Amino acid sequence: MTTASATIDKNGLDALIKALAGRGFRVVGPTLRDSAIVYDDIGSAKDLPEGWTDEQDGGTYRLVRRNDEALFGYAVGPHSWKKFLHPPIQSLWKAARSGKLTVHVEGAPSVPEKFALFGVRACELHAIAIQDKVFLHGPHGDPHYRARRENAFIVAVNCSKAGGTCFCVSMNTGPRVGSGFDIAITELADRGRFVVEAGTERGREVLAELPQQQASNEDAAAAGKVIEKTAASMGRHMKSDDVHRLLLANLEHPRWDDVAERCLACANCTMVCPTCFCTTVDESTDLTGTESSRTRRWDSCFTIEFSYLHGGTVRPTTRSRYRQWMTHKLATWHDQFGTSGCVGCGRCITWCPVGIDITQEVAAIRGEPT
Amino acid sequence: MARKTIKVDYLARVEGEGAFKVVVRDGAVKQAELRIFEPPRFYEAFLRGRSFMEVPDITARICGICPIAYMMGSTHAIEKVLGIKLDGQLRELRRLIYCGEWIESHVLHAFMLHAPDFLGYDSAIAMARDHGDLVKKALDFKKTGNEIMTTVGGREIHPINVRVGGFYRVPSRRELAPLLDKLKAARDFAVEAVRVVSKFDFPDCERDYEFVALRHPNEYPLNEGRLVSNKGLDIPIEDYDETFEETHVEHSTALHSHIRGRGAYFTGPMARYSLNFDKLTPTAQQAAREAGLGPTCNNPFRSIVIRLVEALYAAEEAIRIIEAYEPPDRPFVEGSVRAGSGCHATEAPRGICYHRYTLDDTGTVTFARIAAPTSQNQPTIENDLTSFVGGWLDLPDKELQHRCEQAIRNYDPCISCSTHFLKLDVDRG
Amino acid sequence: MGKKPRLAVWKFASCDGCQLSLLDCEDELLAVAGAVDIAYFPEATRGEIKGKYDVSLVEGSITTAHDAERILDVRTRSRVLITIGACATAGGIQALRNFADVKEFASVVYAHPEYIHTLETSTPIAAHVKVEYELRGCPIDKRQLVEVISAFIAGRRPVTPAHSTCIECKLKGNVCVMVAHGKPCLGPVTHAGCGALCPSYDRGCYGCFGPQETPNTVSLSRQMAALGMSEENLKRIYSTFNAYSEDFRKERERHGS
Amino acid sequence: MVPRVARVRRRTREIADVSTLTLEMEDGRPFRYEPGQFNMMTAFDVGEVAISISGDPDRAEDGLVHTIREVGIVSGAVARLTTGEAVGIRGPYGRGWPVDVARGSDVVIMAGGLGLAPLRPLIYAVLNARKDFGKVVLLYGARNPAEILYRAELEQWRRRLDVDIQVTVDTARDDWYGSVGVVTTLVPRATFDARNTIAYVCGPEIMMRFAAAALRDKGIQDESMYLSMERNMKCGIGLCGHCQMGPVFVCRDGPVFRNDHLRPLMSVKEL
Ligand SMILES: Cc1cc2nc3c(=O)[nH]c(=O)nc-3n(C[C@H](O)[C@H](O)[C@H](O)COP(=O)(O)OP(=O)(O)OC[C@H]3O[C@@H](n4cnc5c(N)ncnc54)[C@H](O)[C@@H]3O)c2cc1C
Ligand code: SF4
Ligand code: SF4
Ligand code: SF4
Repeated sequence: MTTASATIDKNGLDALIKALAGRGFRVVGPTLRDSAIVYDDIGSAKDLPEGWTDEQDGGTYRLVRRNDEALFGYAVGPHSWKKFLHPPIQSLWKAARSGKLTVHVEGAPSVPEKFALFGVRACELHAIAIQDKVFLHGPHGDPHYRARRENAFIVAVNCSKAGGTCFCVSMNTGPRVGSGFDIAITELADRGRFVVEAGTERGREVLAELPQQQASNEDAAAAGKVIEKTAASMGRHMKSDDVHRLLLANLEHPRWDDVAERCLACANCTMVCPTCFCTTVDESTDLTGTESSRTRRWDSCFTIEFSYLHGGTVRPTTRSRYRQWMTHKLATWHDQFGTSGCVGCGRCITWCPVGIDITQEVAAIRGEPT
Repeated sequence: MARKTIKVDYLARVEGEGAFKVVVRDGAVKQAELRIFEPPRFYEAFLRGRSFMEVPDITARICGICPIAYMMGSTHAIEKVLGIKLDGQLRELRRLIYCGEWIESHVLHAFMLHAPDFLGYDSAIAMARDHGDLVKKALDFKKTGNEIMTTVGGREIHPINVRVGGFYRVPSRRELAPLLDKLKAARDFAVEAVRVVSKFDFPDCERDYEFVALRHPNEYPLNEGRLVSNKGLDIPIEDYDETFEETHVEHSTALHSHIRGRGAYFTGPMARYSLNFDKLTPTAQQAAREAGLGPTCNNPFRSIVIRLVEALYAAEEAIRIIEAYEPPDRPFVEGSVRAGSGCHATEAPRGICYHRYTLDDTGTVTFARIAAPTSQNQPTIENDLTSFVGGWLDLPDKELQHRCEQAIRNYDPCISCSTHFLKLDVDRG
Repeated sequence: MGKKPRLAVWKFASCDGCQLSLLDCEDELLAVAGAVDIAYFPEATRGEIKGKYDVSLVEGSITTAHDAERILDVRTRSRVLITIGACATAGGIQALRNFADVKEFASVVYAHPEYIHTLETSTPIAAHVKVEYELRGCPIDKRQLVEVISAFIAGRRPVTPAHSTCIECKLKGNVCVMVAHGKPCLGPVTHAGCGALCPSYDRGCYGCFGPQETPNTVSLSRQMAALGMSEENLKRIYSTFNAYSEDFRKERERHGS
Repeated sequence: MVPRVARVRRRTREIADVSTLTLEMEDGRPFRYEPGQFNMMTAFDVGEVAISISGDPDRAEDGLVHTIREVGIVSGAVARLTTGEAVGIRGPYGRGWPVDVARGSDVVIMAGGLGLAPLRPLIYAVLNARKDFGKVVLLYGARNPAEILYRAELEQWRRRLDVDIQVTVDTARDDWYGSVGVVTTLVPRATFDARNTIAYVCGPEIMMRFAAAALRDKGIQDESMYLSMERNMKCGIGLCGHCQMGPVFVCRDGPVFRNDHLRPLMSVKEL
């Protein structure tokens, strides 16, 4: 559902952030930190990375100045929104013990923070939709995810620049935002304006409060152009239509050995991936033996413990662990959740310390020259 | 007469491992030896061939109790080679992190190691059963020192944020701010702590020491100053090697230092205090006076009071630095790598810690020398003990041993930097 | 729970930092002392309970013949022996002697090397006796120390994962210093535990927790070389506090002797 | 994700390192489940592990029954719980043994070692409705006579005469009069109508591989065989990712799988 669009300027954008904060949302969005664009609390449009962009490639990310004042002129960075909706550490329950026989267990409350996710890209909307399938649509849901997710307000942004490792076009996930947002923004950097549209009723309500103008046909056309240009400049490509069959038919391909020689089994790819959802649990106890608790923490299929069974681990080699990761993302995810587990955001390529590139690995297995 | 060696228990609550041997002949103490067994670790040897950038991280590992001292000594010495001199907020941040270490180390020694002696407990933990509130507050004080180190340095033991030229990352005002309230509470406790320990039962004892410490025109010395003594010494740090000499004695893996041609000297809190009383903050001076200390102090048994006066000073100094803090524009200053030799001394909690390095034109260390405070003090400790033990010879061995232990603890001998257990050997001939 | 377990703390060649970590647990120290009998801990108490201990924390490496004997005694007196820190677990920085001539080392430091009695090598505790559990780090992380003690009391497995430091770094939300700043970092091959400290302070990890469970140092070195690290510095970066751990030792050797 | 509290009503030592706990839910209500399902059991302070339910599904009011081998810290803590102690229960989870598919057919049940525990609810279910099934064969292999689980019950069943019970051990001393050899050696001798048989197999993975092969040799199709898998599990409900085996989550899609689905997965090394 979209409505006739309007345009707002930077003040309007600032008003949007404040309107959301005023509605009790914790507004989180792109901001500069440690020479990267991360997702963190933002209080006003000033906190956005004005005039910055990024250069990304396998294993490298550099911020560079743009020659304009664009607020959204960069691709996705090291963080994804899962850090808010599916946080790295989640308390599950506490148990109080009095004596040996009495234990009282109390579930961690799912009092959710109300997040307004500001600046969500098309691939990221897809990633959120994928995590929804995992955490909401299976036989057992995750109450903590549900609470945060149901409250979240989403301000999406159409990408005006493809990153060096982006391949959403190949994965049919972008760069145009389709659905799943409350408000969508397209930045017309050269005109200092943003074309905005509402995707939901509450989005419409919020937009109505902002100082705005009717979008001219010209602005609307320019917004379309921005997206087209982005689509035409993807940093990476991957033929994805047959990848399920391709990978599952090549589980013993020599390329897995080749990648194992390079892969550090460091798990960065899984940590940065917006769809990776695996977790483990930690038991903790106090020194007096009266309280214990269980906490959930992001885990990765690259660790030895991940597949540990008494007497040994199912995937002792990096070869089998990398294969698990990649085949899960691109193939078995379809079997499990009816969708790809990869949205083509390119994070795993950029943030792999040694630049292992999922698109190249697929190409190599396909037998294409890499 | 047959040789009779009385072996007494281990000495605990000193950091490091050593033993104490007393040779008695004809009812008089002939010799007292502080034996340091800490296995040699050969830092000065394996520092050769390392890059200057690695030195602070490596030297930190000389001692887990005062890593900052080794990091400060080595960074400053190397900076002299590279032509770096820090000023402004970077210099202040270095003082701040050192204040953290002083607090941690002094409070650890005063309350965890030393106070139990005066109050008649085996340990601070045992002491906590009767003096719970005091121990808890002391732990909080110590923790505040540690928190300075973790905030500025990343962690309390072997901080990771100190580098040649400054820091890897400087804290924001927001990161330092939470320390202020804690430091203010710590300062208030420190005033009380000085008062509490000043009431301990101290033997009368006046020793004639040559105190050696750094002295700086504008501040209580931490990282900078000239080497001065109460007997006329006043030299730049560069003259250290000419003025002091280290000898190697058979009974110890720590080297012994002397002032050339003069003999033993004494460095550490008592020396610093006696040579720099005028540079303490008014609150610290007043706390010292109320504790019955003059501007100098020659009674080693009172060193515990001085440590806490210094901890009080460090808390106030930290407050001052944090209140005035503005993050510098860059976390470190880059120097130019060149061949050369540089030395420096700083005031570790236990006294002067001297470093000298020679680098080649690639910044590789070709020579390293480090003089830890405990080895500088060892001859003085032995002299003192020789004198004390003489008066205690009639005591039963168990009592004698306990006295010796307590006396040794006056010096807070961090034996791991030179060198743990102190085994007492009394050879009564 | 019955009788309180008896804890002993032992020191071999080391800087005292790891056992000091226990005294640095200001918030938990009294609770620890309530939960266990601190039966032997010379750095903190002159009280000593003789006999056997339920758990011994051992700091330091074996560098003298005397210590090689002493560790055997510690073992026979301990039900569970936990090594704490890089010295006890990998030989420590002093294990650099294992790649050098100790006599020459002694002559550099001491005027009378003949007074110095030391072994040619600095070796981890596990090279001498059976070790139930190893706590990594130079120094250990005090939260991990409390975790190990709490886990021991509760009879559970301590949560001290052996995966890469990168996972902790990402859990924290750090920006990768290698990818975003081009700084060489040992995080990908280093055992977790410190909470990714160095990268949180804008520097690369230098590996003070030793190798992770499946370190691929060869691939990482290749990348660090691409970032401009010289062979000499590659050798140095593996030659610190865990230089004598098998994985780092081998990688060290690949970069010249 | 939050366990319910149950209490140990009875603990029976089965064999050296295996105990059976009978539990009572704190709310007093019977715990209903399907044969082959499992629970996530928490030993408070220690941790949580996946454990199959080993009781009689038709007698849930008699308590919730689990049989546990002490292999490590958590399983050890669970197995050593004593009467009255609290234990955390999440479940029942997973897809268990399909019983209905075997009505009207012969039933072959093959168990190796502790694999008999997850199969016991199935055995009860079949015996409780004995006339619905054709021949019922139980082939059971243990490492040695001392390792034979549920010995008394096996004797009881043997006396019923309407089940064929064969037990073998890998190794034995002279005082063992039964058969010696791995469990697959029992297959050729067992009598059932291979074209109309449903087989249920549980045991170590390697045992199940050989068992399936032996049953296939005997003419049973993979489509008629069900195996129960084990994988590392942290949640039991398809959220933690640990139990993946290619396209399946063992906790959610299994642990019991029909072998025509499972075999291709089992044949990939380190999947
Ligand atoms: C569906 C299912 C049903 C099971 N039913 C039973 C049963 O009825 N009786 C029984 O005794 N055992 C059963 N197991 C195996 C039992 O879960 C393991 O023996 C137990 O997890 C070992 O944990 P530990 O901590 O004692 O051992 P450790 O070897 O110390 O294991 C460490 C951790 O690895 C994981 N792990 C290790 N082995 C296994 C395993 N085989 N399966 C899953 N996770 C494992 C656990 O998270 C465990 O806490 C079952 C496993 C599964 C998956
Ligand atoms: S697999 Fe890589 S490209 Fe795909 S969604 Fe995950 S991080 Fe992005
Ligand atoms: S693919 Fe890259 S990021 Fe992922 S585990 Fe391997 S080395 Fe680490
Ligand atoms: S990041 Fe690496 S070097 Fe730094 S503290 Fe952690 S393990 Fe040690």
